Amino acid sequence: MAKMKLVEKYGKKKNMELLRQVLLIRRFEERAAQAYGLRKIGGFCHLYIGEEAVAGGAITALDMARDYVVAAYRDHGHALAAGMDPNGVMAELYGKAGGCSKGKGGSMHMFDREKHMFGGNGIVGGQIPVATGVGLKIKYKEEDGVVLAFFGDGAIHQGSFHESMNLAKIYNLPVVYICENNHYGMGTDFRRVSSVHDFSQMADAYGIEGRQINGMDPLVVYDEVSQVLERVRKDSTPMFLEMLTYRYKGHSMSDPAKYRTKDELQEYKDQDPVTILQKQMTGAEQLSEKEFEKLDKEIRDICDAAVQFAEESPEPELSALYEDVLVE
Amino acid sequence: MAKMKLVEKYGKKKNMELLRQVLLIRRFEERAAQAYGLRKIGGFCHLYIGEEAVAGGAITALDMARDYVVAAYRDHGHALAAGMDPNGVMAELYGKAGGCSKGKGGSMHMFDREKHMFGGNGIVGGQIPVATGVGLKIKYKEEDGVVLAFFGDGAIHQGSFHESMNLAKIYNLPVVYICENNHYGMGTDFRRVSSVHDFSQMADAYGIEGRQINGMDPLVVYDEVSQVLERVRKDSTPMFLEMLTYRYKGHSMSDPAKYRTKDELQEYKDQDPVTILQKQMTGAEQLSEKEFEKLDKEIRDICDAAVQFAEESPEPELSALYEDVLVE
Amino acid sequence: MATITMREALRQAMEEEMRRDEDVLLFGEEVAQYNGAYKVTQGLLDTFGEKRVFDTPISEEGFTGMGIGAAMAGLRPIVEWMTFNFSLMAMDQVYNNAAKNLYMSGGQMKNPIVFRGPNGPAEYLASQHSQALQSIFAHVPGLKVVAASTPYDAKGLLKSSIRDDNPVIFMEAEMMYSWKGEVPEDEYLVPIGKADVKRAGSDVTLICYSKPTRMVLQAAEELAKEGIEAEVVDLRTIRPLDEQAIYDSVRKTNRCVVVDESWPFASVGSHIGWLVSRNCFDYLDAPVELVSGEDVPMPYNHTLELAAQPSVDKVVKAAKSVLYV
Amino acid sequence: MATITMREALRQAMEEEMRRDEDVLLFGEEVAQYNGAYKVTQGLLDTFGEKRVFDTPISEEGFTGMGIGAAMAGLRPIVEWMTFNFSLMAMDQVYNNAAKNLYMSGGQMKNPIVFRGPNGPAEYLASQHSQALQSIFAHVPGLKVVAASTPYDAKGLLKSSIRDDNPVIFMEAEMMYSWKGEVPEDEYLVPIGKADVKRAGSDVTLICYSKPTRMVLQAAEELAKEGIEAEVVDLRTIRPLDEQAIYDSVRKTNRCVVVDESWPFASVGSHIGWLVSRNCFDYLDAPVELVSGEDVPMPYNHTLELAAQPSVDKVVKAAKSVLYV
Ligand SMILES: Cc1ncc(C[n+]2csc(CCOP(=O)(O)OP(=O)(O)O)c2C)c(N)n1
Ligand SMILES: Cc1ncc(C[n+]2csc(CCOP(=O)(O)OP(=O)(O)O)c2C)c(N)n1
Ligand SMILES: [Mg+2]
Ligand SMILES: [Mg+2]
Repeated sequence: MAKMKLVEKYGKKKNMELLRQVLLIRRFEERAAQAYGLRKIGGFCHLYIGEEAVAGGAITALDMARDYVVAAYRDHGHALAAGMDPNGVMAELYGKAGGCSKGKGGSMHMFDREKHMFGGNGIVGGQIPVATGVGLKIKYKEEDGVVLAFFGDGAIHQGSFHESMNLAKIYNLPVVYICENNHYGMGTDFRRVSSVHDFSQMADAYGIEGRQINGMDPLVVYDEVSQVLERVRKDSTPMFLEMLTYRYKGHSMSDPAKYRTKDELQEYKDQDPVTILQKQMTGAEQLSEKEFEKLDKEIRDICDAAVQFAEESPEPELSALYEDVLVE
Repeated sequence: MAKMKLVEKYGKKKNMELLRQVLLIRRFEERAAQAYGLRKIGGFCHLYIGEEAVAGGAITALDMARDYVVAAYRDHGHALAAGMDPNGVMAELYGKAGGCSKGKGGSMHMFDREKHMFGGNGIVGGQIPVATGVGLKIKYKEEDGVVLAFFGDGAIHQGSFHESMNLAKIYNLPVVYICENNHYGMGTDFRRVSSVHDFSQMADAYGIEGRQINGMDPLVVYDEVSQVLERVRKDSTPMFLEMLTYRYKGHSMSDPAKYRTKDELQEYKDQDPVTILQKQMTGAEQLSEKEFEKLDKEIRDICDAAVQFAEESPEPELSALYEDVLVE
Repeated sequence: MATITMREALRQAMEEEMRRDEDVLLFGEEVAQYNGAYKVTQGLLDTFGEKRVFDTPISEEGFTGMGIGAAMAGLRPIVEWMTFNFSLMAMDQVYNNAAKNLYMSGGQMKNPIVFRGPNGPAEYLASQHSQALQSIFAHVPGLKVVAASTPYDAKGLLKSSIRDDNPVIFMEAEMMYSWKGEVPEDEYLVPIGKADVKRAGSDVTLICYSKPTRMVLQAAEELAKEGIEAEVVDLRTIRPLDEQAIYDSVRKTNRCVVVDESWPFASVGSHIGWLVSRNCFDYLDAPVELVSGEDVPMPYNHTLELAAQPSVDKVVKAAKSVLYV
Repeated sequence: MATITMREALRQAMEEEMRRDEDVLLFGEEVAQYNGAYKVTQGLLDTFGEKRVFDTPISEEGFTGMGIGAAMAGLRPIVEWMTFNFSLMAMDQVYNNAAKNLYMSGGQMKNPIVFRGPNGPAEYLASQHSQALQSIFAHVPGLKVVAASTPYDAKGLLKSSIRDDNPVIFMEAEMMYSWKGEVPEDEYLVPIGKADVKRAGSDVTLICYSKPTRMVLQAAEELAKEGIEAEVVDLRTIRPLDEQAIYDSVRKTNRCVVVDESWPFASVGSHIGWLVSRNCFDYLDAPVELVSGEDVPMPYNHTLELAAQPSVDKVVKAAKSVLYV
C-alpha cells in the first residue's frame, strides 16, 4: 500500500502551522541580520537560516505544556518555535531590558521558563547533560513530557554527549537527542573530525535507536519526530536523531564561510525548507500564491513589530548588573 | 585444519616468560597486601590479583624499546610487566626515597620514563587522552611503536574515552585501547551503569575494530594482542579490546566487597590465570612440578628482596617536598 | 543533645530534608547500594528507595549537568562528588551552567542544587587525590560555598543548603567524618553566610574553616599556655563571606592569622588576608599572616604529606610572629 | 624595529620556534585550515603542513590530554584553546596531569607544552564567553602562567614559553590582537618570571598585567595631568610572580593599586593585595586597593558589560583614594 504523501497526511491546518513556523524563523533571522549590520546587535550572532525545518518541524510536534526544548547557542529558531514572544527575543538580541533575559543573555542565551525553553547554551556540548536532567525531572515527577535536546555536529565529539547518552539509557529518560548536522562546526567540515559519517550509528553504542533524517524538509522532520515522540511517551526511552541540514550564512555574522563551495550551498538552497513546504502545499492545493503572500506579510509585520519593540525597549538599569547573581 | 593449541604455538620459552610475568604480579601483590596489613603501605592500594593475565599477557607482547604502556591506578601489574624494577615499585608503595617516583607518587602513580611506563593515573579516565597523545608522538616521529592504553569498565563512561577514540581514529594513531572489564567499578556491577554490556561494540561508533577477549587466560591475551599489534604497526590504526576479567580482592584494601557473591568469585578463581597457564604448560609437558616450584621460589625471592629493599630504603629528605614541582 | 559523628550529622540532614520535601533526591557514584564510598549516605537507599537515591556511572560531567538540568526544571538534587578532586571533570557545568543560569536568563532559571563530598587532603593519597579546591569554587559569582567544621554546623548548614534556591558547593573532609560532636534532637538550621566565633580571645584572631578549625583550636590552647588568648573565627561559609565577623574580631585583637588548607596563590586564605589588610588597615599592629598548604602538589610519603599541610606548630609560630614574640 | 600587531607577534613567535625545533607542533580548533578563529595562526598550516599544524574536533578534554601525553613522550605541543572559557572542559587534564606529572613521577615526567588562547572579556559575549580565568590556573603549583600586554612582550614570552620544559598557560586577549607595537627584526626572548616597569613614577604603584595594562597607562596619564606620577608595573608573568619588582616599586611609592580583570574573590589581584600588604607593611601609607572585574557573571548588554570591567575612571579613583586626594 502506497505511503500517503505527508502533505496530505497532515492537512492544510497543520501544514500552515508548520509553514508559519519556518517562515517566522526565516524572516526573523533576516531582520536580525539587518539589525546586526546596523550594529544594533553585537557579538556572536548565529543565524538559523537554512535550518528552519529542524527546529520548526521538531518543536511543532511538541506539546509545550508538558514538553521541553534545550538548544545550543544557535537558538533563535528554537526560541520562536517554542512559542517565545518575538519581541522578547529581538529585544534580547538588542540587549534591552525588554529582552527575554533582560538583555543579560543575548543571542546565545534565550530562555523562557514558562514556555519550557531552557536555553540557549554557549558552550558546545554543555547543554546535553542539562537536557538529560530535565528528562530526569519528567521521569521523577511521573509526567509524560519529552525533552528535545538540540546540538550540532561539532558537539557530538564532546564527552558530554557520550556521558549523557549512557545516563539517559540506563535511567530510561524521555529525551530525544537531536544532532543538527549542518555539515560544519565553524569552518570544519564534520567529515574531517568525525571518525564515522553517519552519526545515527553512534546511538548503537548506548543501545539507543538512532535515525538519520532529511532535515531540510519540515514535513519529514515533523512526521519523524511525531512518531518518535509517541514512542518515547509510551516507553520513556531516549532516542537519537541526526538531522541532515545546512546553514546558508556563515557560522556567525563575522564568518565569510570560504571553506565551502558555492555549488554545495546551492545544492541545499535548492531544497530550501520554506520553498519545499510552500511547493508541497501548493501542489496539494492547500496554499495559493495569495495565501502565502498574506502569511508572509503577517509574519513580516510581526518581525517589524519585534524590531520596533526592541528599538523602543529601554536599556537595563545599571543596578541590573548586580541583580540575578543569586536568588535572594 | 584444526587450530593449533596456543601453548604449543608459542612453545616453552615464551610460555615460561608469560608464566613468570603473571606469577611475579601475583606474588608481588600478595606481598604488598601483607605490607599493607602491617601498615607499611597506606592510602589506596588497588591490587591486581585475578587480573594478571591482562597486563601480563598484553605487555609481554610488546617490545618496550619502542612501545609504551599507560595504565590507571591499579597499576602495579603493568609496572612489573613493563619491566620496572620490583624494588622500585615496592619502595614506591612504601613511600621511600628509593621508590620509582621517589616516594612521592605511591601506589597509583608508577612511572618509569626509561622503561616506557607512563603511569599510573588516579583519575578514572584521565589517562586515556594522555595515552592518545603518546600515540601522537609515535606517529609524529614516524616510529613503529604502539601504545597500550589500559582503563577499567568504570572508565568507559567518561567523556575522555569518547573523545580519545574519535581523535585516535581521525589521526590514525597507533593506540590499542584496552578496557579491563573486571565487572565492577568499586561496588558497582558494570551492568547497572552501562547501557550496553558488550563493550567491544562501542568501538563501532568510532569506526574502530573492537574485540572481546577472555582476560583470564594469559596465552589468549598474549595471542590476541600479538595479532592486534601486527595490525596496528602495519596500518597505524587504533584498536579496541575488551578484556573480561575479575579482581579477587576488594576494590582497594579497605573494601570488603560485599556486593558480589562467593559463587561469582569462585567461578573466576576456577579459571585462575596462573593455574590455567601452569596446567596448560604441564599438559604440554613444558613444565614439571619442580620447574614450577623453582620459578615460584625465584619469584618469591625477588619479592622478598623488593620488600627488604623498600624496608631499608630511606625516607625522602624534607627538601624533596619542594623539588620536582617545576623543571629548573 | 546527642553526640554523633560528622558522618551521621550529614546523613541526618539529608534524611530530614528528603522527608520534608519529596523533590529532594540524591545521586552520585556509590551513594546508593554501597551506602557511599565514605558511608555518608548510609541507609538512605533503604529509606527512600532507588527512585530518590541512586548510583551513577563514573561520568562527573554528565551527572553534574544532569543535576543542574533537573534543578532548573524544579527538583532539588543533592549530588555527591565522591571527592572534590573529581569535580574538575565537571568544572564546565559548575562554572558555565550552575553559576550563570540565573543571570543569563535574567532571573528565570534558578538551580537549587547541592554539590557535596569530601575536599582536601586525607592520608597517603598523593597529588591527584589530596586537593583542597575551595578557592576555585569561591572565585565564582553565582555559587555559594559552605565548609563546616563540626557535626552541629554541618547538619544545620547542609539542611540550609538543601533548602537554598541557589547552587551550593558543600565541602566536607574525609578526616572529619568520624569526628564527634553534640547535635540537638530537635530540628534546627544554621544560616549560610554567618561565621561563628569558636573561641573568644583578645590577643590575636585566627581565621579558619572546615577541617583545620579543630587544629587551630588546639593551637589556641597551646598559645593559651603561654598566656596568649587567641580568638578563633570559624567562617563556616566561604561565599558569601561574613566579613563583618572577621573585622569585628580583628579590630578587637589588632592581629590576624588566616589558616587555609588550599594552595596559597589566589586562594581563599590570601583573599581574606587582603580583605583584612585593607579593611582593618588602621587597626593592624602586624601584617596578616597566612598558614596555607605548601605551594606544591601533595606528595604520597606521609612525612612529606604532613609537612605540606597547616599544623598546630605552624599556626602557633604564625600567631607569635604577628605578636612579635 | 617594525611595528606589528599582537596577533602577528604571536604568529611570528610560533613560526620561529617551529622552524627552530621540529618537535614543536600546533593543534586546536580551527587553527589550521581556518587559520585560527582569531587568525593568530594565520599561514602556519601553509608553512609547516598538516603534520605539524592541524585542526581538532571540539573535544577540549581529549586534545588537551593528547597534548600532555605527546609532551610527556618528547614533543613540544602548542595547544590553542579557542578561548579560555572552553579550557574548563579540560580542567582535569591541566590540574591532574600537566601540573602534577613531574611531581608524581619523582621528576621523571616533564611536560613541555603551551596552552594558549584569548582570555577575559571581549565585547557583547555574555557570561559564558567573557571569563578571565587566570586565577584558577595561577592557583596551581606545577604550572607557569604568562599574560603579556604588548606585541614585544608577547612574542618574546611566547618563544620562551615554547622553549620552557614546564607546562605554560599563555593567556592572550581578543581585544589585544589588533594592538600594535614595536618588535625588533632580530630574534629575542623575554624571560618568564620578570615583571616590567612600563611607566616610572614615585607617587603610587599600579600593578597590572595583560589587557588592562594599556588602560592603566592611560589612567597614569590622567593622573599625571593632576600632578600624580604613577609607576605602572606590568607583571607579564603571573606564576612565578616577580615579587621583588612589586615590592621595590611599592617600597618607593608607599601606595599600591592592583588592577585585575578577573572576579575579585580568591583572585590573582587580591593575592597580590595580600602579598603587598604583608611584605610592605611598614612602607604602606594606605591600604592596597584592588580594581577588579565586578563580582558578577558578565552581562550581554554593552553598557553593563563595560560597567563590569576595570576602567580608567575606576583606576584613577582607586589611585586617588590610596593617595587620600
Ligand atoms: C566547549 C566549546 N568549545 C569551543 C567553542 C567555540 N565554538 C562555538 S560554535 C563552534 C562550532 C560548533 O559547531 P556545531 O556544534 O556543528 O554547531 P553549529 O554552529 O554548526 O550549529 C565552536 C567550536 C565553544 N563555544 N564551546
Ligand atoms: C574521575 C574519577 N571519579 C571517581 C573516582 C573514584 N574511583 C576510583 S576507582 C573507581 C572505580 C573505577 O572502576 P574501574 O574503572 O572499573 O577500574 P577498576 O577499579 O575496576 O580497575 C572510582 C569511582 C576517581 N578516581 N576518578
Ligand atoms: Mg554544525
Ligand atoms: Mg572495574
